[in-house]
Amino acid sequence: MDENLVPRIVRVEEIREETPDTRSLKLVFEDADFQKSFEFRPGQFCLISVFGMGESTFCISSPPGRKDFIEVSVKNVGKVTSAIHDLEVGARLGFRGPYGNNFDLEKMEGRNVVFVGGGIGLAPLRPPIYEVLERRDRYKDVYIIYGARSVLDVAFKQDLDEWGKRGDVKLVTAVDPGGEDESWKGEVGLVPHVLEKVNPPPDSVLVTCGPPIMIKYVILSARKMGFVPADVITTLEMKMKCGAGLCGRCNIGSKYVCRDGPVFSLEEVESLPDEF
Amino acid sequence: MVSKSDLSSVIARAVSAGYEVYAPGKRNGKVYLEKADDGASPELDHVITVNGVKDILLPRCEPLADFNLTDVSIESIDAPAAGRVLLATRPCDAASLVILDAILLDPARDTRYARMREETVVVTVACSRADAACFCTSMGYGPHDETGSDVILLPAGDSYLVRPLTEKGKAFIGEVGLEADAGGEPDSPPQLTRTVRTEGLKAWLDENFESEKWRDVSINCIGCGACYYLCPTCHCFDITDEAGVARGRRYRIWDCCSFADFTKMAGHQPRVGRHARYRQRIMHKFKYTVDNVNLTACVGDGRCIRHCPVGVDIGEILESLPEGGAARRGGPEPGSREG
Amino acid sequence: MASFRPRIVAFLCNWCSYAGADLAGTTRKKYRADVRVIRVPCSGRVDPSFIIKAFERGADGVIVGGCHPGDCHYVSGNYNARRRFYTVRKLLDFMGIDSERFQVTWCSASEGEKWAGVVNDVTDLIEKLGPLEAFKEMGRAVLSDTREIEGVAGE
Amino acid sequence: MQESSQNRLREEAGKLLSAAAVEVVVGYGDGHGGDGVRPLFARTPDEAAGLVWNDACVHNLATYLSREPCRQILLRGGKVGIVAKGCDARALVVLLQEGQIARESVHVIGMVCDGVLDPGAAVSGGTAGSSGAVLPKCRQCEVQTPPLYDTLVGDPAGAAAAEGDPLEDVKDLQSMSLEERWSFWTGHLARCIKCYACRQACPMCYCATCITEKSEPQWIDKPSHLKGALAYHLIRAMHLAGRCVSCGECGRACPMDIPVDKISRYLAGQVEEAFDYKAGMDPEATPAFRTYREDDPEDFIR
Repeated sequence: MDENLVPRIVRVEEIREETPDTRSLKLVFEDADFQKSFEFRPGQFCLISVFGMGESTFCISSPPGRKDFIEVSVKNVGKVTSAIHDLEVGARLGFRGPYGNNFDLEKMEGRNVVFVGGGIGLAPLRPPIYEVLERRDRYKDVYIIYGARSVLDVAFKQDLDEWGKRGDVKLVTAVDPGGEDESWKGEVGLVPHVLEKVNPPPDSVLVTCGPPIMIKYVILSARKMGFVPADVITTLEMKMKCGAGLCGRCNIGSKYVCRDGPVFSLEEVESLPDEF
Repeated sequence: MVSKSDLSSVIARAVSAGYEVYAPGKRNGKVYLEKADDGASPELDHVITVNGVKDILLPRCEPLADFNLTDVSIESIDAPAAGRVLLATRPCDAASLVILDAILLDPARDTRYARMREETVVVTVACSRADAACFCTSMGYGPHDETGSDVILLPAGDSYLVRPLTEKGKAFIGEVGLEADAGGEPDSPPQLTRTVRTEGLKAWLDENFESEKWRDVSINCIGCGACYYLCPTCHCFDITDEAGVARGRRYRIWDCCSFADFTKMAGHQPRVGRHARYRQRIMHKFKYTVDNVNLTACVGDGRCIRHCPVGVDIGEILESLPEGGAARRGGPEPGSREG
Repeated sequence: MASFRPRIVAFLCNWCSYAGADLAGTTRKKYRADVRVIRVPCSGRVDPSFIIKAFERGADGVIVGGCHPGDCHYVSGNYNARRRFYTVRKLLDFMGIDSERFQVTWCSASEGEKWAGVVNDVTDLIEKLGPLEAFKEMGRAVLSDTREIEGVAGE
Repeated sequence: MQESSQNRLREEAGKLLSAAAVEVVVGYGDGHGGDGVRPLFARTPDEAAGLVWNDACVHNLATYLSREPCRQILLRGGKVGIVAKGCDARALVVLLQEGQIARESVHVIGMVCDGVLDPGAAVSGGTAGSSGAVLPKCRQCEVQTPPLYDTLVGDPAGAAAAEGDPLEDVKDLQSMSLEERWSFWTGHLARCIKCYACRQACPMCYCATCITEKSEPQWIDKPSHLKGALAYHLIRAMHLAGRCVSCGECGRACPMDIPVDKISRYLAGQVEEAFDYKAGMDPEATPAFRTYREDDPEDFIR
């Protein structure tokens, strides 16, 4: 835990509007030495403060290898996030973290990896994707299946473009039925259906994040396709305040999402009581 | 030996030795653990204070940092480092600190609590009296239990036998001019009228997250936080900001699973219904904390029973859940400690 | 306390008092400048929470300006509000806060002069009462913390 | 007297439940090992036999109508039986006026009551109506016979109100100086831990989302420092003005013994004096703050 639960100051270096309600912020610690030494693992999260408004939880979505900045993506849903949406470049925020566990990428080595993301849910998948692509030779086939509600809601377009250009990634993008326009060249369909259509081999590791309802149906599809629960990995979200398993609100059963998660395998999730 | 009437001079000596002293004091007919000035004489005849020791070490409203909103800078507010003594606290309250330590100091470390805790001497006055709500013996403690205390004062007639239990305690009694009593026969501890059987409780909780019983046992609960906030082991908190135009402050404040907004996020509420929130309370105390740190988060102080406005009785509820496993007490087994 | 400049918040009805205050300005009436005006659609819009919040955030006085009885743009907003304002004053008094810190005036769009007079009178009055230490003092957090917090309440 | 009322109560509740006229009867049952009483939810005629009626029946059960499980029963069109003293029935009247319950969805078992004991006062020996041990609200009670009921238990003619001024403790405060009142309240509110027992015990506090939970904007600072506590209690008092039926449950529920009920009882008295309105007496009456008179007090207006 950070000393006294007090954040460090970061500066908003760049703002990228991803979709009408989501923006990504590139953040740099004011303390340049700390920035250089700052490390996080893919899957970990942080707490961002807008001073006087409060703190909110975000996954860190930048490449873990980049030492010069960190990035978070923020959907405008509440008090803190709407304050973040009012910010301009140069604004100063508070940062606490990193917290939580991470995707075990070493364990996935030598296997096919299927990333399934929906909407802003691609944000937590970016660090593991970057890491896997950085060490591409250690993995077999890499699939990235990404869906958004509509063309307008497609986030992280730069990344999708880059991944699409690589010959060693099977990228499939989709929008929900009705969300397409004339320019849309990707799939039209719900993410779980698209996953089934792409039909990656069930001995792959599947890593998914998105809206809870999407995760639920991706899991159903994965089971139907023959994936084993230990190989289906997701990241959970609960209301958090401290980030360190102390404040007592993010537990699902005996597990604290901030400390024991946020990354859980389906096998672990199934052992938890249904309260998330 | 120290006579009961001499405890006020112990307060005075502790104050002049630079300690912040907290002792039971009476207000409007009720006894609270509160800051005692030089010259205060502690209440000793009460059963237990309304507030628990967490009111001091995990304060209900603790400033964390000040913000300057103009140039956006933070000034951290450190937890007070001055030594403090909790004087004449009860054995159950002292035991609650062992549970809080297990939860808040390892593996994650609540640095603020840690600092406060390190600088705190716990001087317990063993109980001469128990009321109908007390059930410490059922949780593995007792009216003369030493768990969590640095010094225990055992009633013997009009005096107390002074038993230092830790190095900290020994140093403290030296500073305030008390002498340790190696021998002496304390008064026999009071008999508790209430026993709460917890055999099989943990096993039942392990299997019964989904049970209709949760609705039954929580039916009277009106969803306030009285039992949570008076409980010496409930430790959940919230972090909240206050801001003016140019300056703001961040606080850590008590929070509790009884309130709907405890787990409510923008657009998602994972814990729906009062029964689910009451279940969290029982599960947290009697299962989750046992799973995580191998302790039951209850010391049987009975505050939740005494102060519930609608008569919710955790003892009855615990017995009504399962049939038949004993509570996991904190600290060394009684009598196993030297001193 | 010679340097005390009261901080007064005024909630003014869009249809009358706000226009009255405007008129006081355009006709260059001289009056005390310690009032911060918040325009509301009707004095009936002023929830007692607004008044309490203003005090809590550092106001030393609060004024509500509404239309004269019978003149409400919405027929009876001011009549309904009057009952609430009466009760707020009683409550403040019962809690030990001087109810004179909360003032109500009926002031029409043509009463620029009256508005200026009310502001001057209320400012004098609040100056005499001094700062509302109530909330400010209380901002110094409980327990061991004795730090000043007036910055949170003020500017 | 109490015993015959208790038998009648059990009988009536039993009848309602066996005829399935109501799904549950919210009443009083024995407390901890027979010591005192606490709310009881009787769902079967057998359970109705456990209902009790005595001078320890302080709780205002009307608060349960807006909470689980009664809320759910009422929402799906079911019917709830509720045991109500006069003051509790006044709360039911307000709930009716405010559209929180439908008249036909509650069966009110009205209890003729000659006062309940103050759980805060020494319980030994005192019986209702005879000493200072009754709650202040029971002094000169005007609603010993509830203003609203479907079944009445007890003899209206036999009830005798306790002597004394129900607002005596409030008047003591009024006679203090402003400064004394300030230090009285700050002394008490310094203890407020914001457990919201006062709010939860209050039958009038039925909002699905309380203003304390609203964060955009943050109307009331969340911390329980004095500033946050005072803002909470002031705003709550205004939310209850003209609605409070002076049942005193907020004060009784407070684990820190803050006499919050004095605030609401004082304002109820002021509302009655100025606007000639007493909450919860008549379901047809227009609530004080939903109407006005042209000649309402206005001497405070500039």
